Order: sequence, then C-alpha cells, then structure tokens
Amino acid sequence: MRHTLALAGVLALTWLLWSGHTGALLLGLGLLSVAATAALARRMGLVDGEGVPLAVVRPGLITYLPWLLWQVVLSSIDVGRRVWARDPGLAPRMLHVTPTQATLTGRVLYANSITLTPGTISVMMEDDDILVHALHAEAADGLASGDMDRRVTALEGPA
Amino acid sequence: MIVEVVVGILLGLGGLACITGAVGLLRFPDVYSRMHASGVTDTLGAGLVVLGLLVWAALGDGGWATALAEGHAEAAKPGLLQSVKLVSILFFLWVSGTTAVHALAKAAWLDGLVPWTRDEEGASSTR
Amino acid sequence: MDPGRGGCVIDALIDVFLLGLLVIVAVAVGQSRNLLVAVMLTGIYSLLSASWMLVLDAPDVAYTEAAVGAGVSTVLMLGTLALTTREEKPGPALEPVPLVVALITGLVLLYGTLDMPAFGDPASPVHQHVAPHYLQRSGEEMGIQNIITSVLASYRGYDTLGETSVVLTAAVGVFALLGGRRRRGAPVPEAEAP
Amino acid sequence: MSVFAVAMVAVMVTMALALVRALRGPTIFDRILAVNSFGTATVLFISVHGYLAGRPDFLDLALVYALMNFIGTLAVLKYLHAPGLGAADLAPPGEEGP
Repeated sequence: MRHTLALAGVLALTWLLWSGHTGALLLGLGLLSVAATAALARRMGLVDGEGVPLAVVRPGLITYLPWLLWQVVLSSIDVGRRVWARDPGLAPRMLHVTPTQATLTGRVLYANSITLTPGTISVMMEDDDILVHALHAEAADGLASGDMDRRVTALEGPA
Repeated sequence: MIVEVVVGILLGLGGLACITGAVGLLRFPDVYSRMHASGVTDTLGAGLVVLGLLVWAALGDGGWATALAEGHAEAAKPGLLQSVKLVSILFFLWVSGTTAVHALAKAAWLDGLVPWTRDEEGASSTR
Repeated sequence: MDPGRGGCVIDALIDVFLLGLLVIVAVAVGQSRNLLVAVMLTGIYSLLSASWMLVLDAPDVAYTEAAVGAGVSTVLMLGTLALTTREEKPGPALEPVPLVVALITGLVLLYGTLDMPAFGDPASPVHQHVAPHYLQRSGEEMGIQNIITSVLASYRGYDTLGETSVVLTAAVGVFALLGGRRRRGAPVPEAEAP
Repeated sequence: MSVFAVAMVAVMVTMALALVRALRGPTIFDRILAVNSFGTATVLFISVHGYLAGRPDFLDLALVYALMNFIGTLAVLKYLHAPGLGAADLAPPGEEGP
C-alpha cells in the first residue's frame, strides 16, 4: 500500500507539473487518470520495491549525487580528450568488481553509477560480481580502488 | 547580456560535448568502446545543453526568476513549467540512457561479441 | 515576436538538413537487405520526421509520430520480423515499369502542390471556414484547453468513433488470425536469459 | 537568437555523425547504439528548437521522445535475445506464473 500511495503521489505531482492546469474539470480528469493508472499498475503486479524503488530515496543521496555528477564530468572530459587525441590511448579490458553492498538496491545503484560514468560500463551483474568493460587502464584502476563502492555502501549503510 | 554569455558558453560547451561523443562513436574501434563515447553525448552533452536552456528559462527574456523578482507570479508560470520539463527530460535521458547502454552491453556480451583489445589490433575486423 | 520565421540562415539550414537526412535514410532503408537494419533505420526516419513536423509548427502530428512511429511501430515491425526472417529475399534488380509509374506519380503530386496556398498563409481556405469558430469558442464550449482534442473528441466525435471501431476491428482480426496459432504452437518460452 | 543557433548546429552535426555510424554498422549493436545516440540528439534538437523559434511550449515532445527512444532500444534488444517478441504477452494470463 505504501508503494501504491507513493506511485500515485508521484503520478499526481507529474501530472500537475507537466500540465500546469488548475481548472476543476481537468483536475478531476487528471485525478481519475492517476487513480486508474495506479490501480492498473497494482493489478499488473508492478507495484513493489522494484517498480517503485522507495529504498533508493535516502538522505545520503544529497552528498552522493553531487559527487557522482562530478565524477561523470571528470570522466566525460577524459573520454572526450581521447576522442580528439591523435592516439586515443585506448586499452579496453574487462574486469570483475565485487560490490560490498548488502541490498540488491544498493548493488543496482552501484552498477548504474559505473555505467553512468563514461569510461566504465557494467556489462553483467551476478549476485556479488559485476563484470565491467573499462575503456583504458586508468578507468579500470579508478574503479578497482573501490572509492565509488565505498560511497554507495556508506549510502545504504545506516537504515 | 551577461545571461546570454553564460547561456552561450553552456550551450557551446554542451554542443562541443555532443559532437565529441558522436566523433568518438565514429572513431573508436568496437561497439563497447563506442558506448563510452556515446556516454559523453548522453551525460555531459545533454547535461550542459539542458542546463543552458534552464538558465535561459529562469533568467532570459521573460524568464521565471526575472518575472518573480518583479512580482508577476502569473507571468512566471510558463517558465517554471518549462524548467520542470527540462529537468524531467534530463532525468529521463540520464536514467534511461544508462539502462539502455547497460542492456546493450549485456546483449552484445551474451551474443558473444568479443571486445576489441589493444594487442590484437591487427586482427580486429570491426572498423 | 516570432524570431523563428523570416528567412533566417539557421532556418534554411535546419530545413535542408532534416530533408536531406530524410532522403538519405529513406534510400538506405530501401537499400538494406537486412530487415532488422531497416527497422533500426526506420526508427531514425521517424525521429527525423517528427522533428520536421515540429519545425513545420505541427506539434500534434509530431506527438503522434513520436508515440506511434518511435514506440509502437518499432515494436510492431519487430513482432513481424519475429514471425518472418531477418533477411530479405533477393528480388529483381530494377523493375522499369514501377519506377516509371512512381516517377510520374511523384511529378503529378509535385505539380499539384503548385496550386496549394503558401505555407502558413492565413488567407488560405482552410483557415476561413469553421476553423475560426473552433479556435475562438472551443474553450468555453468544451472546457478543454487543447483545441485539437476537442475537435477530435467532440466536434468530430462520430468520425473519431468510426475510426476507432475500424482500428479495433483490425486489431481483433489480427489477433484472431495470429493469436490462436501462436498459443497452440511451441510452449510459451519462459524468459530464459534475464 | 544566435546563442541557440550555435547549439542547434552542434546538435545537427551530432545527428549526422550518429547517422553515419548507423549506416556503417558493422554489427547490429553498433546500429542500435547509433540509433540511441541519434535519439538523444533528437531530444536535444527539439528542446533547443523550441527556444530558437521562440515557442518553448513543445518541450513535451522532447519528453515523449526521451521515453520512447528508451522503449524502442529495449524492444530491439529484447527481440535479439528472445525473437518471439510478445509471445509471453499473447499467452493467456494463467500460464505465466506469478
């Protein structure tokens, strides 16, 4: 029920912010569509911890997201430099990293963070093993140092 | 005037990042490395361009922040709605781009596509 | 007020760019023997044509193109590929008669456009008849802010109802033809590789 | 607005380059990646064009595309690995398990 309510809330907020209408008729129609969508999603079995990932929303995101954003900028610039360089210096390699997060949500967040930063892409994800394609040695080393892993673990740590 | 300069810099850098990603898409040796290049377009390029548009929507001609500062709440509404949509666009581009690239890498890997590596440069046929 | 109009260089550039790419993609789709590649290229074609509709100030058509062209029709074409093969069977190299027919038809259509009113001409007949009424009064008559919606769903309600029943009939027919056979065939594969 | 024109040209160059990759392949994954990149560029094209033409009300369209592009990419990938696309959807609800 918590998830259904959260879904309905997000849907209603989206409806309101994307349309900007405040007339009674349109608000009523909007409410109707929100209710219908939430009910249908619930009936289809989409409303659970995976479909509505409430577990991702944590106070730690406030510090983690800016850090991740900065990493994305840094690695984008690095990849961009290689694109224009006469010799890109590519040495692609596959490597395995072992996530230390306890929950599945945490591991998915970690794998997605890996993919979001250019230079590393998570290819396969098993239970406690992520197969990563790294564009060059530095990207692989940066990932192997486990800095991002520690940050995501710290993010999920205190419940 | 200063707003236009800032917007111009953001849009220019964003455009440069977009082109960079696309050039990498052409130059890099195999599909896995090209994914990294397209990541530059998807993250930095899209981010900077949308950021530039956001600044314009807030502070440009008839932007919402300007309108609010002058006390025209009603005039600020379209700009605010645009900003919300721009943020949503960026959010979806980042979230869905990441997921799509991961799905693509996984599909290619499961399909048995071997990544290009430096030592088999001569043998690489993907170019 | 409308800096996008008025023969700016950038406007001409956008027009030439979009139309040029549309032609290139269309030729490439025709050339491709691999049908999966053709489907991918039609995806690009749809993206381009939606942008083109937007540039022509027809956002409603662009929405439809975005929702149908990029989303549903890709899936439908892939579904079709799943029922057939990925490679096109080689046909005859060049058929002169269809080529001539297509060329003549194209020329006649081009000739026909010469009689059309200029792009965006407010004095053209379509803007004189009932359109002003809809534009000015639909807000108070329907209470819906999107005029296209009120035209489709109310002023032209019976027409839309007819269209919808045609689409429904077609869908039911397709399901009746294809659905039953699929179900009786091989057991439904569980999603193996997750 | 010359500011937006610059971004517009950059986005168009991006689209053209992505199209070249889509035409050249060589693997199907290259083409899917190129289409995905092209889609991102189109979303930016539509967003910037709204501001260039002074009518930024059509951002919804970019929003629709940002979502549709993703669905299209996933549909193609799903087809590649389970060519019976939609087989599970056609099955009666009872057969699918929980």
